[in-house]
Amino acid sequence: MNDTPQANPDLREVVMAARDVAKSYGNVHALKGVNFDIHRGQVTTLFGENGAGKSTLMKILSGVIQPTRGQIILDGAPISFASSSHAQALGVSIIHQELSLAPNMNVRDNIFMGREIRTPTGIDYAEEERQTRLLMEELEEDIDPLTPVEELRLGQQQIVEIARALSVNSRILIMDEPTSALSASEVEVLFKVIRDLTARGVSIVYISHHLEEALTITHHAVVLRDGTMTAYAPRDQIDLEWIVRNMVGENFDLGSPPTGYDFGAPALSIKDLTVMDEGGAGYAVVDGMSLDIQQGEIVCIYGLMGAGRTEMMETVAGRLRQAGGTIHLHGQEVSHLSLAQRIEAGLCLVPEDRQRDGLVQTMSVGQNLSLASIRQFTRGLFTSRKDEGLLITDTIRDVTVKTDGGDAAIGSLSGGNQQKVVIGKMLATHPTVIMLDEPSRGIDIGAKAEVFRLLAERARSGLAVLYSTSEVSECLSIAHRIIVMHKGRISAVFGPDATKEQIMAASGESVAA
Amino acid sequence: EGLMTIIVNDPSNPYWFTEGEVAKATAEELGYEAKVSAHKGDTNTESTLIDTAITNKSAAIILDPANADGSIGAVKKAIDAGIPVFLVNAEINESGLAKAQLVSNNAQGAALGAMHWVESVGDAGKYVELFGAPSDNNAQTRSNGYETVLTQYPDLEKAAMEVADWDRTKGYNKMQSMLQANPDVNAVISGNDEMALGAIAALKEAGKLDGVIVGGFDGSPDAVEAVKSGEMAYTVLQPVAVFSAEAVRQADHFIKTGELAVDTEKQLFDCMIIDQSNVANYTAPFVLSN
Amino acid sequence: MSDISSTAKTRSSAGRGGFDIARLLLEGRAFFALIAIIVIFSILSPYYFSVSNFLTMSSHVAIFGFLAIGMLLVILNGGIDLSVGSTLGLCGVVAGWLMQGVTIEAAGVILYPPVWAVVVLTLILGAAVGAVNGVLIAFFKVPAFVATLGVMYVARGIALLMTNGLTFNNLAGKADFGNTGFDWIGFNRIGGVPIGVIILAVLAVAVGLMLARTAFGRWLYASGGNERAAELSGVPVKRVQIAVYMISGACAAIAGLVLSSQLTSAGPTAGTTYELTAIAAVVIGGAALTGGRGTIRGTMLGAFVIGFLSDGLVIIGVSAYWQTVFTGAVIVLAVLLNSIQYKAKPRK
Amino acid sequence: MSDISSTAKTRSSAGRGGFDIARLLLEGRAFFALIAIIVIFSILSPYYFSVSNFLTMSSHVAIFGFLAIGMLLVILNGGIDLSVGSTLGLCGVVAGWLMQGVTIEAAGVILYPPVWAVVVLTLILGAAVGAVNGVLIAFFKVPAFVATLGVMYVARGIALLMTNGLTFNNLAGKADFGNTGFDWIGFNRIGGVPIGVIILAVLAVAVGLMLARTAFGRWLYASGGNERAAELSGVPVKRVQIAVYMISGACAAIAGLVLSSQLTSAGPTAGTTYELTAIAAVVIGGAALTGGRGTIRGTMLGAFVIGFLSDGLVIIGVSAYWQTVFTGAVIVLAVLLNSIQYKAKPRK
Ligand SMILES: Nc1ncnc2c1ncn2[C@@H]1O[C@H](COP(=O)(O)OP(=O)(O)OP(=O)(O)O)[C@@H](O)[C@H]1O
Ligand SMILES: Nc1ncnc2c1ncn2[C@@H]1O[C@H](COP(=O)(O)OP(=O)(O)OP(=O)(O)O)[C@@H](O)[C@H]1O
Ligand SMILES: [Mg+2]
Ligand SMILES: [Mg+2]
Repeated sequence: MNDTPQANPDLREVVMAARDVAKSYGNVHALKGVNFDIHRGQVTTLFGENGAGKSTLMKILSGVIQPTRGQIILDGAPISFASSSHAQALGVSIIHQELSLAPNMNVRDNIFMGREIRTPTGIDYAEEERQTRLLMEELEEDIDPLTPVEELRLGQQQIVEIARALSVNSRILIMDEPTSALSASEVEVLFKVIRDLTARGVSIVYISHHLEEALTITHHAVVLRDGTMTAYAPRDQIDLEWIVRNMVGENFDLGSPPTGYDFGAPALSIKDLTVMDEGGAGYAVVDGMSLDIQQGEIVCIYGLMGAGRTEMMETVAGRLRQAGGTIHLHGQEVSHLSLAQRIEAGLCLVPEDRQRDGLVQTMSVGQNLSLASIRQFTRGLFTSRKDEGLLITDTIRDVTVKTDGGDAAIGSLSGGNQQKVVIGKMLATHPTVIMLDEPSRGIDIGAKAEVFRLLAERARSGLAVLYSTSEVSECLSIAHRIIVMHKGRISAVFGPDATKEQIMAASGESVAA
Repeated sequence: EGLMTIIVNDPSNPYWFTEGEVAKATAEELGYEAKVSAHKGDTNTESTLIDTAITNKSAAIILDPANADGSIGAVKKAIDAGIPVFLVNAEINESGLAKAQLVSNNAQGAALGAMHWVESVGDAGKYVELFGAPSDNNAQTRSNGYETVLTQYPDLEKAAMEVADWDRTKGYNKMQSMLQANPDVNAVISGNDEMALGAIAALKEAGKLDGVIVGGFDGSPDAVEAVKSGEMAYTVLQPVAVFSAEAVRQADHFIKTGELAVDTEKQLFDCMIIDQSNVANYTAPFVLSN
Repeated sequence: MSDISSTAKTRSSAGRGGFDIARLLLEGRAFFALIAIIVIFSILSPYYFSVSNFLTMSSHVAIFGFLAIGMLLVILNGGIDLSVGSTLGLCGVVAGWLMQGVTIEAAGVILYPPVWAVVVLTLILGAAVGAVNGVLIAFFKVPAFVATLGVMYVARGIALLMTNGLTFNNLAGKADFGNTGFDWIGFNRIGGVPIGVIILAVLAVAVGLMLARTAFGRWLYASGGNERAAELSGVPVKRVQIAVYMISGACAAIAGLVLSSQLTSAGPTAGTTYELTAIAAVVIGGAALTGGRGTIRGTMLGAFVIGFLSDGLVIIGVSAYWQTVFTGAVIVLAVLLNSIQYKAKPRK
Repeated sequence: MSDISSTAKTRSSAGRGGFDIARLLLEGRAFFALIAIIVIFSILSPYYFSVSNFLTMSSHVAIFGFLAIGMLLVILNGGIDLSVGSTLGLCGVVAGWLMQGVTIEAAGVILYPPVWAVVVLTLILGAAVGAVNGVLIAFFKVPAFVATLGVMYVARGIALLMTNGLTFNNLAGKADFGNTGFDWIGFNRIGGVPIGVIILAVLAVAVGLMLARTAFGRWLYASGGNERAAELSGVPVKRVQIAVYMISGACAAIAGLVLSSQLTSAGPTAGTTYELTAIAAVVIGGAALTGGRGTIRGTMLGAFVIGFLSDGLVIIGVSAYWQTVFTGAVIVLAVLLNSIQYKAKPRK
């Protein structure tokens, strides 16, 4: 694949490097003196648990934040970036982990935001639009440049974010979890683009929690742990097991379906559920779907983006209105109940987009965790601080949130830990049926295993679990049953012994690789 | 007969409300259609209202000007459009524009009030004054009138003066604050009734109303009530009902004959005292019948 | 992107139990502003620093304090309520109208409701005006600024129409009709403290408890911080929103009752522009207009800062124009201090 | 206006070129409201429907229109500017003061600046007041509502202090001093159209072009939509913010100049509460107070809806109290229509 020397990389190959870079937020030492090299025309992947400091390092390398200590070296000379646009001017651009688009503007204007193509008579919209179209073609995405970004689904927004970074023509492109919302085929396209870029001499830094996926394109692997670099190796010396061992210290797998008990009575029965498109375009995003889940059963829904999984779950949870069909929870019709009443009845949803739907940024970690279960610690008129504290510490332990405690601001957690807070919040309501929409988005392999283990354990005591995922390997872990959705309908049902190929074929995905 | 446009200051104050209502009633009595609108002290709104009066092809405009200087332009505009303007209640600082300016004699009223006030207070004491909105000429006129009389009594000590913008709540708050600094005041003289009523409430709250003389200005129904109940010593009645009716009659005369009923442009209407002795004659808002 | 948002600020404020220096300093700042005001005016005027003056000033603060408490809840919930001043005026007028006796045509009698009934009816009216705001905002998705702006005009117009611009004057009631006692709120004192101030203190403590210790309080903060997330966590977001505006309306009604009791009269223009003062008090008290952040303690401090400042300016005899300038400058300065504090924190 | 602008609401608005019904209806709504107002009042009064009345009403609209244009930019940028009314007053007063002649003590002369200099100085003053807002907001992170509220008080106080509450009267200038011509703006007409209306049209087109065609326009929408994203993309967010408030201040100065020229006098209380009308115009015109959404066309329609409504009410002789009620109701109704439209839209 390449011939990079392993121990002491050839300095001529290094276009950019971090030397002893450290970053502290008050008492939190996000980075504790890291050395990091970026090689010309190659992909360097950064692995690490949630909160290891990956995003922090990338923000430093792209001028978004300044390090508290250490040096950045660009083309052999030390440099200090004043801002992200300064870094961009010097050829370093970044795709942020969290989307940074202006929802009110269209795709074209987002891509050229801050870098408008100007002519004496104003902006050259035609040229901008032409370039946007080219980018979309390159990314094989059918998005009109004039569509407002807020009308795109998450994955498409991520594509826009990628297109924006590509449009800069940088020498160094940093991608912080660019694929967390992308489908397998979109990831394939992205990888093709990455290969083109590296062939042209562009250096890529790549971060992903999809380890296998990342291994297919990387040239170098770097592992961060607790703000220090714990391992480095070129591609030919590593495998999945090496990464996982260096990341979390031991080997993990995502578990297997819990066995040794019988499923109980039907917990959730969905019959002929139909949901119309909210835009009033008149098509059904969920189209007469029926599904039964028993107590103790774990069901996975696989599907491409736009298959309607989110709509289905949000409807069952009570957020969207159903156009037809019935929903029974433990034999009781719940269609007429409000969202709050359904939670009370034991049915809850962990939403897909944690920033928008999951977290209250103005509240602490603890208050977020206890938000959905206030009744549990309300005694008479008032809440009991003691009981609330207990609930919070228990939940933090159960879902292994890495935090200084319940009082920490939610914004100080790393992305993955924030995701765990969202899951923990709903588990704390003691549901009998839990739906998780892409629960593994952005969380590390260890945490993923942890979450799945937790779900499997709760299932054993009767919890019915329905989760969606866009990664086939996650389907093949703890699920007793795998359902594939396609255009609002169930297109296939598999047992735990299905193969990846079967599942992907049923989803309508072209099986690549 | 045509439309008579009546523009008053702010009908949320009973004084101007009466001004508008009396003018309207008189105009309708004389066979005109009458429309009352209000500029609330804003010269821009006033100018807008004049424009609409022109649009409506009014036969005459009865205007309570918003500002002695600021309303001149608006009056000019109406004159240029060929509509006679009769000013009531307040003056503008330019003569020869309006057909007539009918105002109560604020200086006379203030002097009258101050003299009556001295009668009640005696020629020694410590008092505070509540001052109206400084953007209104009448505030200064009245204050000057008080000043002229009261400075003749060297033993009357003016402990403080506060601007309370003609407003009752402000009068209340400012009176309370002044009482803090001057707990021993024994008289209050106020630029209008609203502020005086605020002061009375403040004095009541402090338990000091007994023995403190409060004098008002305007002759509003509320003040008359207070005079009746003995809380306010007196109020100076502005003959607003008289001059606003008179303005309409003069306008009517001018429309019908093309001549002015009264030659002098500035016509002053004397104010009257309302106190315990004649309060029973107060038959309608701002009307003292004899 | 915004995950990290500005939240770091609250890091310390959640500190339950233990002694927390950052928090002390943070809230101390508004407190120091108040101390500064008291010290400066005490030096400038011999009359400022006295128990009786403080009590008088506090009873002036009370009117704004009621409005500010309601406003705080609305702002915490991510909204704004421009209609409180008008609601105050309308409620005062209706209370005055009820005290004058209600003529029932059909029966040919005049009904004189007792004072407690007047108080209850007025509070219901205030809450009803708030409910209109709440429904417009929660169900019809009219932005709070606009809905309450419209209601502000409409309520003021109705108050004017009801009274024809006149002021209801005789609120003391008549012993014959058994409806005396209305002026008790405005005139009496318990242990030397004006009733208005006592009501304010009770209300502040009650709302403080509600915010800190009840599910409703938590819901209010949550839906102010992130409405969608709150909804998905089972918070009845719309009901909370409506309730919040109803409470704000009821607070305005209380203010209207206390004010007209103090003045023993009720005019339709009472409370004009008071909404701005109430908002200023809330913001000086450290609440964020974006919702989710703020405390009752801060709001009370904010109200006292504004009230003690403006009364102080009157007592030392600063001209009305300078009072305007100072008020504006202090509002900005007080909030500026907040921002400087925030700036020193780790960047978002 | 620009494609982004009113925008996103209509998926179909992306349809480039072709005739776009959804968009037409959307913008039509404010337009229909205006048509409805014109039709109703034309039926009720024989004088309403005439060219001369429309021109008169338009010149009334102009004052609010200037403020609304500045306000639109501020609101697009995610802020709000409560100080425009005061800035209008202050600028008018300063223009008046300059027209009276400036006494220079040292030289012992009175300087009569020519009218163009007065206009330029006044615009600079307006922009400077805006810059104060902008700096407080962009650099000191004071929330826009509070910063502009404070500046509102301070500017009003200064205007009052400058004039002692009095009004400058003689703005026509004197031929001897070579400073005549100030009343040209307010009194003259070009082709029958008042100068104020022409200035408004020119300004609206210029700002419209700026929003649609310049990088500054894009930046403004971008930082209103997602400030952090804009900053990360290299948009000079702070500079844009300051510029926006400066433009708003300058617009208020234009309004002050036109107004005092129309009235040939300048009073320190001019423009009180006009900020609310300006905000209402912007919101009726479909802009979102959360920023990033709105068009100049909508704002102009909003200003005309308000202006034509209030003039119409006066022409048919509705009482002042009812005018207040109607104004509030129309503001809410107009925005209600917008919201109903939004509700049917796809979730963001
Ligand atoms: N603004 C901040 N204030 C305080 N602590 C912070 C802040 N930003 C990050 N941290 C802390 O720094 C550490 C590293 O965070 P970072 O976002 O770099 O993690 P990451 O490796 O990208 O994790 P993930 O895979 O979950 O995205 C975490 O412990 C986080 O809590
Ligand atoms: N038949 C269709 N025609 C056009 N657009 C569709 C159709 N079905 C779905 N969509 C669009 O796709 C969106 C659904 O995407 P969404 O991401 O919510 O689905 P999902 O199955 O939950 O995907 P994922 O969870 O994997 O992101 C809808 O908002 C809708 O606009
Ligand atoms: Mg990260
Ligand atoms: Mg989904």
